[in-house]
Amino acid sequence: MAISESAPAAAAGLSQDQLRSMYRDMVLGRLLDERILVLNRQGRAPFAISGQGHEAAQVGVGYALRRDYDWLVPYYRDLTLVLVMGTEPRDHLMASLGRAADPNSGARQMPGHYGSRAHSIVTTGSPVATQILHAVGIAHSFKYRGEDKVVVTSVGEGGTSEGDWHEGLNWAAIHKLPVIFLVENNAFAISVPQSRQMAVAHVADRGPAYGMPAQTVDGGDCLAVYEAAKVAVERARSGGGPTLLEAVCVRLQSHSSDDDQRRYRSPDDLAEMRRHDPVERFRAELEGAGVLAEGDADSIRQECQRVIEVAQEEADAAPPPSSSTALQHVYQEG
Amino acid sequence: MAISESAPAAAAGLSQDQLRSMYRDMVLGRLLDERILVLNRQGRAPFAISGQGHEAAQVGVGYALRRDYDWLVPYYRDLTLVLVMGTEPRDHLMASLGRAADPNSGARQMPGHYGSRAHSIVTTGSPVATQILHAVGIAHSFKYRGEDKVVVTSVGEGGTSEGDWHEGLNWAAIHKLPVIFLVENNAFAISVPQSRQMAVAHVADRGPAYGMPAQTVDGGDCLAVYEAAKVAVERARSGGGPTLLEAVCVRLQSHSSDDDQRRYRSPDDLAEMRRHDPVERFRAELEGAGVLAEGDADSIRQECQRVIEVAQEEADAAPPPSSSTALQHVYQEG
Amino acid sequence: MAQITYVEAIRSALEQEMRRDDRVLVMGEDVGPKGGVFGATAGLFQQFGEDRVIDTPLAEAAIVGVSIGCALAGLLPVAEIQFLDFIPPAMDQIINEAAKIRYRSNGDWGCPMVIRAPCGGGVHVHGALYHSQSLEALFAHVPGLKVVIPSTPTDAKGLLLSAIRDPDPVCFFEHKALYRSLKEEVPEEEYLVPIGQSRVARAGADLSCITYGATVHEAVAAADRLARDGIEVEVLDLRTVRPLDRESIVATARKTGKVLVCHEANLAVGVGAEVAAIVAEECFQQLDGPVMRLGGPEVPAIPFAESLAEVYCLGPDKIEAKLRQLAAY
Amino acid sequence: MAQITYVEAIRSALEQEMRRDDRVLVMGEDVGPKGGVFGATAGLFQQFGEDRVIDTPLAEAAIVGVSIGCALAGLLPVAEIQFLDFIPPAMDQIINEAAKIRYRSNGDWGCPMVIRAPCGGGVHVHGALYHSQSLEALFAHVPGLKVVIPSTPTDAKGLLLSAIRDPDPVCFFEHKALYRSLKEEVPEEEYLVPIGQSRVARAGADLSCITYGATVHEAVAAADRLARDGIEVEVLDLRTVRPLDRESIVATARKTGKVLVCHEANLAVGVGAEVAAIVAEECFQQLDGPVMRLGGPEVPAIPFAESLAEVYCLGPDKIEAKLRQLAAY
Ligand SMILES: Cc1ncc(C[n+]2csc(CCOP(=O)(O)OP(=O)(O)O)c2C)c(N)n1
Ligand SMILES: Cc1ncc(C[n+]2csc(CCOP(=O)(O)OP(=O)(O)O)c2C)c(N)n1
Ligand SMILES: [Mg+2]
Ligand SMILES: [Mg+2]
Repeated sequence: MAISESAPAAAAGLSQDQLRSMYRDMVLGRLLDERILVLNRQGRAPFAISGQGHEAAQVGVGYALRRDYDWLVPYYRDLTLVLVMGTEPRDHLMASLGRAADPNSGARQMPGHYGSRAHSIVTTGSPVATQILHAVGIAHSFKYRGEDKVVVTSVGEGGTSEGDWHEGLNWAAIHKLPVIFLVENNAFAISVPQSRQMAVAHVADRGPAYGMPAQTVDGGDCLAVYEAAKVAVERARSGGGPTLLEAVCVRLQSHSSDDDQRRYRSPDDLAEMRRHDPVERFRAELEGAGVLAEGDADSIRQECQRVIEVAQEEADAAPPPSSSTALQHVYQEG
Repeated sequence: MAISESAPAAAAGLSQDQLRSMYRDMVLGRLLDERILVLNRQGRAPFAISGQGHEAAQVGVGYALRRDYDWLVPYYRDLTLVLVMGTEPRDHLMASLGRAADPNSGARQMPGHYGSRAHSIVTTGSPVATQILHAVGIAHSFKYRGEDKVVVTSVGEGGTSEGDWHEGLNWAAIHKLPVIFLVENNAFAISVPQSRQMAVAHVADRGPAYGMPAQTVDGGDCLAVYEAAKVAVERARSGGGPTLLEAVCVRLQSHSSDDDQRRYRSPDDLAEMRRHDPVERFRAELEGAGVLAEGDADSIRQECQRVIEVAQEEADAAPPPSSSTALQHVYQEG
Repeated sequence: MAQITYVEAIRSALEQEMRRDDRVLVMGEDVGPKGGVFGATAGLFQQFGEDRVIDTPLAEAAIVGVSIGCALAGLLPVAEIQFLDFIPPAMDQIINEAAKIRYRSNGDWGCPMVIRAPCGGGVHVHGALYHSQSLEALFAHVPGLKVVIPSTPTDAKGLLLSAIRDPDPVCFFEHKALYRSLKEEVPEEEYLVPIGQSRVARAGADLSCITYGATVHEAVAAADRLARDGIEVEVLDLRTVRPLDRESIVATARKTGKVLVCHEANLAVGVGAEVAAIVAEECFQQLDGPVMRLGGPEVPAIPFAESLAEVYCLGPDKIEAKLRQLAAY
Repeated sequence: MAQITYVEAIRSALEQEMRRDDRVLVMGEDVGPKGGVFGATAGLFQQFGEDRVIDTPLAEAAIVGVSIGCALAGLLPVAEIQFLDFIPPAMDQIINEAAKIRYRSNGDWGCPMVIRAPCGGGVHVHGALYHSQSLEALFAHVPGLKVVIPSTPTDAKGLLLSAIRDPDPVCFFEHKALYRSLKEEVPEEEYLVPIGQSRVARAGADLSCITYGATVHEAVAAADRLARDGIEVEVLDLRTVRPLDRESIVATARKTGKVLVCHEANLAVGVGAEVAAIVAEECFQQLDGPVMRLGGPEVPAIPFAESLAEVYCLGPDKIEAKLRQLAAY
């Protein structure tokens, strides 16, 4: 789906304000991601994992959800998505710098392990694909209580090789649960290309195995993802059961700050991929459609940069967790 | 596939002798199975698990393999299949009675846990679906060494819900390994009906998820299974990769001697199922086609009964394992 | 008060708590119309319906993982793993997820759930290698979990009620040999047995035998035999193997000065090693003899044939012999 | 002899054994063109090709389960689990399958395979809760497995060669902090360090410190500090935590009469508990003080922030303090 020039705002039922807001969130996610990588290169953040290239998919899905109502069980590339769901740049800078005020984990986990009860973002660990089953249980609870909430859980295409993924999709389909399985397919699991991960062209080819509607969508096309996610959310909310939604993304950065993708990807491959920057693409699209006027993109960028500056100042000044808290919260206290 | 009356032997490229032999193995499996249940009811065998209703599928698959060449990684219902692969009724009666001479495990495991290096039947434990991955590794080894051997592994439809199953099929498809995944679908995992196990009608619906050829076949039709298995074996042997073969079976007995299926299945369901006894069906088919003459079925039955009598006499007389062996074979000795 | 068995006590705890609190769900393989392979959920499906008593696919990681999700979303799931031997596929969900959720979220999230599983074997259980294991050590090692192993019908009910109301994940392991082998007067009304508190199963001043689960009864039988010779053995039933009741362990060890720790599980790096290590560290000055242990030998699990199984299993004879050895020290 | 690091020693063992025996395969996530996330398989893909150095799908149960199949069919697989923290999904394949194959088949089948995994963390490793765990206790409890944790480049190579040639499944855990932090002269030619034999990392007559893995170096550092005050600590590097070198444990304990056991893993029901229990049982008459233990506290794993991580980790200071406490006893 692209915005037709004549009626851009009407496309997908989104207002011009909403479209600009979507673009703004993409830019915020991108700039924050870049900032975190800088902190890592400066030696201040010991570890960073980037979601660059996944922003359009994440904004598309996030805007299809009801914020502070629907739930998210994310994975480590979902910086932009957890921003859309209500977290702040400050939260993530606190995490990167290992500050006590990191709301995800109080600096107990590496950055990129999102979680916020306040925003219905479920705490996540590192083992790939375990979260799939949690989302199924959450969806089960919604159905049990007769709530019309929806839960989205995301994972990379690599994670679909794990047994947990299979067990989760199967269960959700049997019980027609209100859950959306988002697969952000960037064609690599660290260095392992898709061809060594599966013998099918699309993860969505696996939907019919569970009797589950499935769709592959261009993850660089924000509005296409939004449309597909809306259909899935509507299906889930109205009792129609789960959906497998595959968004084909690019991984613009290396797997993490501990990786260098030039060691296993060709320069041509990397150059080709860079031509698919989703943030640039959305900007061009919105400008072409007149949703963004001249200078709008720049001022959005500046506004986001300012937010990040302020957040970083706060994070810089914030203290690390006190050693005295290290033994807390193993079991419920008090 | 059914045998046409005019040319029964030619059907499936099987000689009349082979067809009789197939029937004989089915009868042997059935009678041995019945004998084991009797031993259990007499209180002599503490545990028994029955394969009644699965015999046609097992004979069909077994005859598509090269005995003492191809490998089998079976599951607990495969009594008839392991007989086809070369084990003897005596072996299984030794296991049922917990004799030292049980070649599967030296009476360390419950009966029904088949294994025989001599016959390339891989040792099996109880956790459902773990064996799938072993078969994939075995197939990997065949391919690695350039051997044209094939491995079959079997599991119930219930086992396909386990993560190991998913991980195994995915891996085999990626590497086009010479393995056949036989699913003996009897519609129940103990008491849980298929509708609570998966949201698809056929396990074979899952083949495309892995990019794997898949087929559902009537597991009560011995020759149809044989045909399908032959195609799969030929594909595997010639480098064409794995196949998912689903044989729809009936579970004529309760899950095990510890279960009573009348507690969760209706009398109608049970009665309807009993009309699908595969041994009876094959006898009728072969008699109709003139492959079995009058009296043949009876004399085959008597011959099998004699084999079982002799085996039981041996097993009755055999000693239990000596206590002194209990601590052996934890690690390689000597 | 009615005389009920251990499995009836489990069933009654589940039923009472489900009636009291509609956040409580039961899920597992065959827990529905069949009522579980040991009958622990018998009748619950008929009483509470398929929304609360869920026959799951054959997938242990899913049983635990989906239960975690339910717990995160405010329900109180009681997951049944059909045999403890089949819990390893769910290990990642248990030790990397359930056990770490509170800590990793700095207390933002919690994971109140119970994982029930029948454990243990023995010469008359015939479960063999894969239907007899006692794997509690794997969980007792893991901070974030609680691990409960009741030895009587009364404790089974009271501890299960405590487990369901506990705000953190509780592993609740039930010895198969106890399910129907002993009856006891058990209060019909609800009552809680606190997690983390041991129980003196038999008082005595000469030796301590620290144990749990089905072995408690074997230890008491052995102790009764020593009593005929005037040797009084105190049998401590741990009831909870994580967190251990350190105080009571130390108290009995200091009192008697001679400790035997025993359990059915494999000895090496087992719960008994932890108990022995605590005693060795905290009671050095009071010990009158080496801390002894008795447990499963160095084989993977209990074999099928009785002649082999009895080599593995303890039983009163072996415990008695060891206690006499310690008494004579 | 060249000065090489621990990770180079691992790599060199793999390469030599693959050259020597074409049944040896390597499989795991990112072990191919990338050469593993820590470089332990660097260059092997280029040298031996994709049939012997297999980039697997992201599926740990499969990595172990397929390796078991390879072992059953006559190959000698070396499976890499990317971080020990991610081994739990493979637990069923390891403890219910690999560990039991020989026993359950009465010796008819065997399962020669190695499972390699980087373990451990610490204030400068920054792996946090899920890239720092020391889970060896879970495997050390299980008969049928061998569990090796080398502390030096020399041992890493010699033990890995032994592990690959061992007829039974070997868990081989490599501490991340050691990978590049120390260099040593390591023989270029092949040599075997036997599994199951400990090593005296530092001789001494006053106290024993029994440990393994990266903690060995911290213990030696602590011991050196005590030596300045004339207290000589014997540091025993276990090298193998299953089977334990019982004889050497007992020997050092009897010699010094005072034992501290320490490891980075969580303390409760850990390997240290087993060592302490052995000492308590077998050296009662020679002990001059309580058997002490030092290990990971009651939290699920090592946190990210340094201020929190240092509460978890040992380090020479904490070991020194505990040794002095024991010395003063
Ligand atoms: C169970 C488990 N195994 C291995 C890892 C190490 N690991 C972290 S991310 C990753 C690759 C994931 O690839 P994919 O699912 O495609 O997601 P992407 O990173 O490409 O977004 C691996 C192997 C892990 N975190 N968990
Ligand atoms: C991992 C694991 N979980 C549970 C069990 C207990 N169990 C044994 S057989 C079985 C049902 C298997 O059903 P299916 O796979 O359909 O095979 P069938 O028995 O119907 O042939 C269950 C739940 C087990 N053996 N292993
Ligand atoms: Mg990916
Ligand atoms: Mg079935």
